[in-house]
Amino acid sequence: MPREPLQFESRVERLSILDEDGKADEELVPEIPDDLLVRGYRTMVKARRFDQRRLKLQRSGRIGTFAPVNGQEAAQVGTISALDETDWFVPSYRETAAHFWRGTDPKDILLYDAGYNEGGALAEDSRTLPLAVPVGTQMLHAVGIVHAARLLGEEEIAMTYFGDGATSQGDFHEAMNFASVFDCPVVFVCQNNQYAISVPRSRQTRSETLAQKAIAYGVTGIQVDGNDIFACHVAAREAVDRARNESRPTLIECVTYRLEMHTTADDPSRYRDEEEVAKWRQRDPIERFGKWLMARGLVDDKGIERMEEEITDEIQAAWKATEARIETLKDVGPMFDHVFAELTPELARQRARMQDGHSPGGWKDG
Amino acid sequence: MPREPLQFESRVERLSILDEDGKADEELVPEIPDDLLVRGYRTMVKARRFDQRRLKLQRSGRIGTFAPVNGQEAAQVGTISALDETDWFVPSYRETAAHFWRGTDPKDILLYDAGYNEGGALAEDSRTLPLAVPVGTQMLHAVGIVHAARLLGEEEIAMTYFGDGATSQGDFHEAMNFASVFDCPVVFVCQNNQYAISVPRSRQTRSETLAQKAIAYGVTGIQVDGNDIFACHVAAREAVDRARNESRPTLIECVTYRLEMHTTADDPSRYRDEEEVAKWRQRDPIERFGKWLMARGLVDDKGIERMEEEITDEIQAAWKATEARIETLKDVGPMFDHVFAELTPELARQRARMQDGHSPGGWKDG
Amino acid sequence: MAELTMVEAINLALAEEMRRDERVVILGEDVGVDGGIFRVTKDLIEEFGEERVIDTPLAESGIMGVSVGMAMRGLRPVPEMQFSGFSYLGFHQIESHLSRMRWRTQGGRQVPVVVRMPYGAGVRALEHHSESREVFYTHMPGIKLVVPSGPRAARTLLVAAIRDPDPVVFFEPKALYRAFREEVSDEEDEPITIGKAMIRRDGTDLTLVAYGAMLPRAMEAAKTLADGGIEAEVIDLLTLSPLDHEAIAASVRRTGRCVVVHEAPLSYGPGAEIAARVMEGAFLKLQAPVMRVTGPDVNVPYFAREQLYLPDAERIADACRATMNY
Amino acid sequence: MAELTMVEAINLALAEEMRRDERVVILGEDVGVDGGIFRVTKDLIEEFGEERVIDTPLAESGIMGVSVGMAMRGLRPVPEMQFSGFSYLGFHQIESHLSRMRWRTQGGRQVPVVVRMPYGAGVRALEHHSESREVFYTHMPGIKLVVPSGPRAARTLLVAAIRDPDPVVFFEPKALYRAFREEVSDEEDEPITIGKAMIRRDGTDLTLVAYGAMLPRAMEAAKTLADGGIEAEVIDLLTLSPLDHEAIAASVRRTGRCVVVHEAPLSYGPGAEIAARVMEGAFLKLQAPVMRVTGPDVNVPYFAREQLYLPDAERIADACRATMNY
Ligand SMILES: Cc1ncc(C[n+]2csc(CCOP(=O)(O)OP(=O)(O)O)c2C)c(N)n1
Ligand SMILES: Cc1ncc(C[n+]2csc(CCOP(=O)(O)OP(=O)(O)O)c2C)c(N)n1
Ligand SMILES: [Mg+2]
Ligand SMILES: [Mg+2]
Repeated sequence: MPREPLQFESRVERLSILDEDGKADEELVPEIPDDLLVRGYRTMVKARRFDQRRLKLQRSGRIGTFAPVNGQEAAQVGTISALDETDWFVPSYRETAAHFWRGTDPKDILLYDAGYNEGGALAEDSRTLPLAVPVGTQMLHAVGIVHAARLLGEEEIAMTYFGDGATSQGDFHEAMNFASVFDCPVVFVCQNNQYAISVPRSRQTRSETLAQKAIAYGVTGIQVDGNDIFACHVAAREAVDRARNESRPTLIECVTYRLEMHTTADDPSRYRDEEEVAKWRQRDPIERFGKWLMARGLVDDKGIERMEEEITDEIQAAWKATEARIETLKDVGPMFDHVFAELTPELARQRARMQDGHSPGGWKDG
Repeated sequence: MPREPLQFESRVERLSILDEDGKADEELVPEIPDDLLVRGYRTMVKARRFDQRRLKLQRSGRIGTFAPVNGQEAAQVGTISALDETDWFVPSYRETAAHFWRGTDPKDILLYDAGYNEGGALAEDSRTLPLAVPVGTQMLHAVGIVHAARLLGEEEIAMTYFGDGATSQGDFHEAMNFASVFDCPVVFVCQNNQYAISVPRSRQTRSETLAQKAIAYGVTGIQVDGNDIFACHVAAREAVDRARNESRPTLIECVTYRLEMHTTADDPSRYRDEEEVAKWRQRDPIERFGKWLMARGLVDDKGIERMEEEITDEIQAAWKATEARIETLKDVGPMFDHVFAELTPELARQRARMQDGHSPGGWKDG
Repeated sequence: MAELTMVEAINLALAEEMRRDERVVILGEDVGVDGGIFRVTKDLIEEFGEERVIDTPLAESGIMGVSVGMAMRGLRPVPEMQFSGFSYLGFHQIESHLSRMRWRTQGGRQVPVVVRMPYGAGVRALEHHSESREVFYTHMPGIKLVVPSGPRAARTLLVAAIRDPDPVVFFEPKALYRAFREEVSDEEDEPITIGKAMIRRDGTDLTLVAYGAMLPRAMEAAKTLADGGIEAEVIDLLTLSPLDHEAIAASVRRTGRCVVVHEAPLSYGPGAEIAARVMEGAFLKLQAPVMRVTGPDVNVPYFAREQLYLPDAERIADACRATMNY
Repeated sequence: MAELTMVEAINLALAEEMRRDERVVILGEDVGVDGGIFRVTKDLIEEFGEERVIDTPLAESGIMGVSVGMAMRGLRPVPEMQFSGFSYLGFHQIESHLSRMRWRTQGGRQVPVVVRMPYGAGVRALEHHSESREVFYTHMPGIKLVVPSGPRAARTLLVAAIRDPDPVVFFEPKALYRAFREEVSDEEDEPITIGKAMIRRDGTDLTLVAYGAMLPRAMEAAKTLADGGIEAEVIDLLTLSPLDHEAIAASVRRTGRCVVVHEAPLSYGPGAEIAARVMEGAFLKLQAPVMRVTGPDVNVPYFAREQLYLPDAERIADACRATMNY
């Protein structure tokens, strides 16, 4: 046959389970123990409250800029909760909700936000990676990590997060390709929140969906309602199973929305109108999950009130502790820490000079 | 519906017209004037003979390393011949046959091969770009060129060439995405010659085809028998029409084979066996096209003999001219030419010092 | 004319050049509808349309590669790298193509691209947003690199860069974006050309070399020093590549002493070249080794410590006094 | 032990370290089945298998990014960039992650990656294959950069680099790959450590600093000079970052004169830092400004003129004589 359709795997599905009113297609709701369901909800609420508090701290100059998660809590908690503790979490910079699920201490985040490198400290045995600021560059690390783990005889998988804008970067392409060629168990979670700062999804790429980009690599892709914690979780579980059983990557597109500014330095009114935002507020991931939990009797108004109070206290305590810590961190010296495993003689010389109030350069007489 | 297949354009075709025995599906053979058919054939033969001559020149130290086209003549001539002269040819480093079709002078190629920057000189009004050595990086230039042309009110399209290996580079991804987002009339011609130096296509990427990578960008993709000049030409014409009429890009995968070494520095016996090569020799693009032309009465043995003689003479004359030119190019000065539009005072100083036999540095007394 | 901030002055230069020359186009992340995250390209899309003020996908290599192509087809693209710390994703397009296309084609292709990028610390930003790695571009043959030190210089240098037939990397000291205003007059009044340094303060005792966001700090140090009886001549480099080493050396031949200031790390930093050139051009007059007042050999720390990292007037004055006392 | 070429010495070091330490893996384009386009990784895939000698897709950023990930999971990857001129496609992974991961995580993550890359001119190669841009990496905090000058140094430096807990960029002077053989003894015999320069020839009149492929040329120049009665002390840097400036300055304090050689372009090149450090460390003993013998500020011309571009023994000797006569 001289002209025929090429044969290749091109099926990509879309999944949604929990609708905007909190009604679920119960057949598809995954089996999750009640306490985990509530923990998921609490994590989402905590992430949102944390942002609200941080916004105030930022506006009053106590911390610097940060990227709010508001609106994307389901996409994060739904997916990360499919991961084991021994698996790897490879975030970008907006994954506060996922961080909280993984146990990242709010104190560390606040210290980082306040401009101290010490806030980025990671325990050697933690399986969380630091924030990655250069967009799209961290997915390759996830690939390297699991590939290394396999060579070391360990079965670990990695889940890596990035935005719609990040899919335009060459590194996204290289990471997907490496993961597929090397059969790496990586779950690529794209939080398509419709914007890369001011650039809307429609101007970022012309493919009808982001999920279909998986086809370019012979990888399984799936699109989910990213404000639907169940759809996110089911897709993530399937991806985790595929990773563990077949050692194959998956690309999950979570269709969601950033309800707040890109970062505190951004004014979204310059590029989108309130109407659009209002439409998406209707689809709030926390509200709909809350309704479902209420209907199931897993939370009630009083319980939520108590939860909110606990969270407020927890965040307040974290900030107090951070403030106290900051008082101890005024020296110029730590700037030189951890550049290398051991300070080189030249760095030691520069540090000494700066500690004496001089510039790091300068000479020594002959 | 909670779980459904996503809708997007995923059809990619495969096209072949002229088989290994020189038999064509005549219904699909494109309309091409006889003289152009013969010109195409002659270009293919000339490219192959040129390589053979260059190989000798290289082995005897007269020129440096180069990348033979042997085996890929149909993929190049079939596609480039769909382009108008006012369109842009954006090559990588192996497109000798396409260059010859476009009128590049063998003397320039030989001068370049002999290690002289002067061989890379381009006329300001030519619409051919220079060789691009860093794999995968030139496609973005094609996108920029046609996008600029449109802003200037001109309808120009660009055809850019690259290999299977190049599809792994981030720049390929970014170029495809930009071309699609900006509706750029670019024809992306991937010569899948099965190897990136020693790395076989199967280890370069896991997608079943390279053509399907177009889906990631909402771009039309097509795969053709790359040793079949008609299939290559038809696909290229369709792509050119799409570019001109719809201002949309196309990705063409030409499935072909590099019959020779990667470059003269390479020894392919290290990574592939003769059997495989022999199998592909059966599919030689020149032979099958020659058979078809013969059967049509467009060439005959005597005509081919004459053609071969002409080509030999032409190449010989080009080399003689190149040798003569080289004699005139011994100075250190040209190294400083064209770094900037005007030589900076510092570069003028450095040139003067080097012309006097000194190092470019050095001081001036105070 | 009005008193403008540097952001406004750059915006003005862009608008003027776009009006003057249809071939000038802007492209980058958030440069259009948003007007740039620092508002440098504010309102330009309204005046010039989205064909000439192009919001691109998020891909630095793409932006640089497309700019190279556009320039070869006759435009004068002014791409923005949102921060110099992200220009490395497009580094190979700059090194392998932008810097060499004219040379590779023996003049057959021109690539008059001006790559704008904010650099430097001091605005309480995140990691990668405070870099000062001008050497990556000054050590690249075929690239010119300029750094304005105030609104007026920004305006005239940018105009010169856009009119230059060759690629220019335009480093914008983001700490100065809104730090002060200056009367921005017609470009004719400002004789700044690429490749020329300017003496910003006359002095006889010592030559103080700075540029970008360090210039105001050097000026401040000079004032302090003057109170102590030391008259520093302050040179504003403006262009780092090609370097106006003769202007520096000429000054040092008069003063006999030299201190160089930059926020880039010390080792293999721009100060090394300046020191080497001063030694070459003023050796017999040099009373003390050239002192470099720079960032240390570490990345810019997160913002709580960035001011500790940055050279300040005090450290500069300290270095000048040490040089005087050598 | 045998007389080895530099290619063989590097191959030996890789094999030995892979035998010694299971965590050492190699990855890159054509490093496996092909054994590397320069045969540096020859036969390693046979001994260590394709799990530890990994042929990757053609993507430098991918190779670097995956290496960073592998290192964080406890391996010691030795990625190869096929030529330093292509490392720019992975530049942002090196700058933004490899060089900073330890620092960013306050020691929580280690990235002991050795990035091997052939650099330099002299093998009649195509454009981008003859680069010498070590400054891009020496000016990067968190990165060490070493350059061997012969088979023996290559072996011991590579062993040291692989055992180093931090990222090392390993520049291989490809012009020396097969230029000469050396007896390569057990590493214990070779006291080369990262960060230390070596005196390759004693001398009293002048200090000649070189590294990599320029070292043999500097030695040749020293021999010529000796015939004319000038005794040059030749220092082989071996490590460019961190620079052993004290060793250089100590020598110059004895000789009073210094000439630096490199093939990188002059401006903002490595010689600038060396000159600045010499001035700082030996100012009062300096009899002449430090002279830099380097490539000019252009890209390496295509190979017919590459030897004209490169510093040779004659130009080096010429510079030394000028320095003596200052
Ligand atoms: C390489 C790089 N370029 C530019 C930026 C500046 N920047 C930060 S976030 C962002 C948009 C990212 O969009 P997306 O990937 O959709 O993620 P989102 O912020 O929406 O979560 C940009 C342009 C950056 N951090 N890194
Ligand atoms: C960025 C970059 N990396 C590595 C190389 C070295 N190199 C030259 S050609 C080549 C393989 C290219 O394979 P492919 O794209 O399939 O094209 P082909 O040579 O088969 O035509 C490699 C790795 C290069 N030139 N550029
Ligand atoms: Mg987004
Ligand atoms: Mg190929």
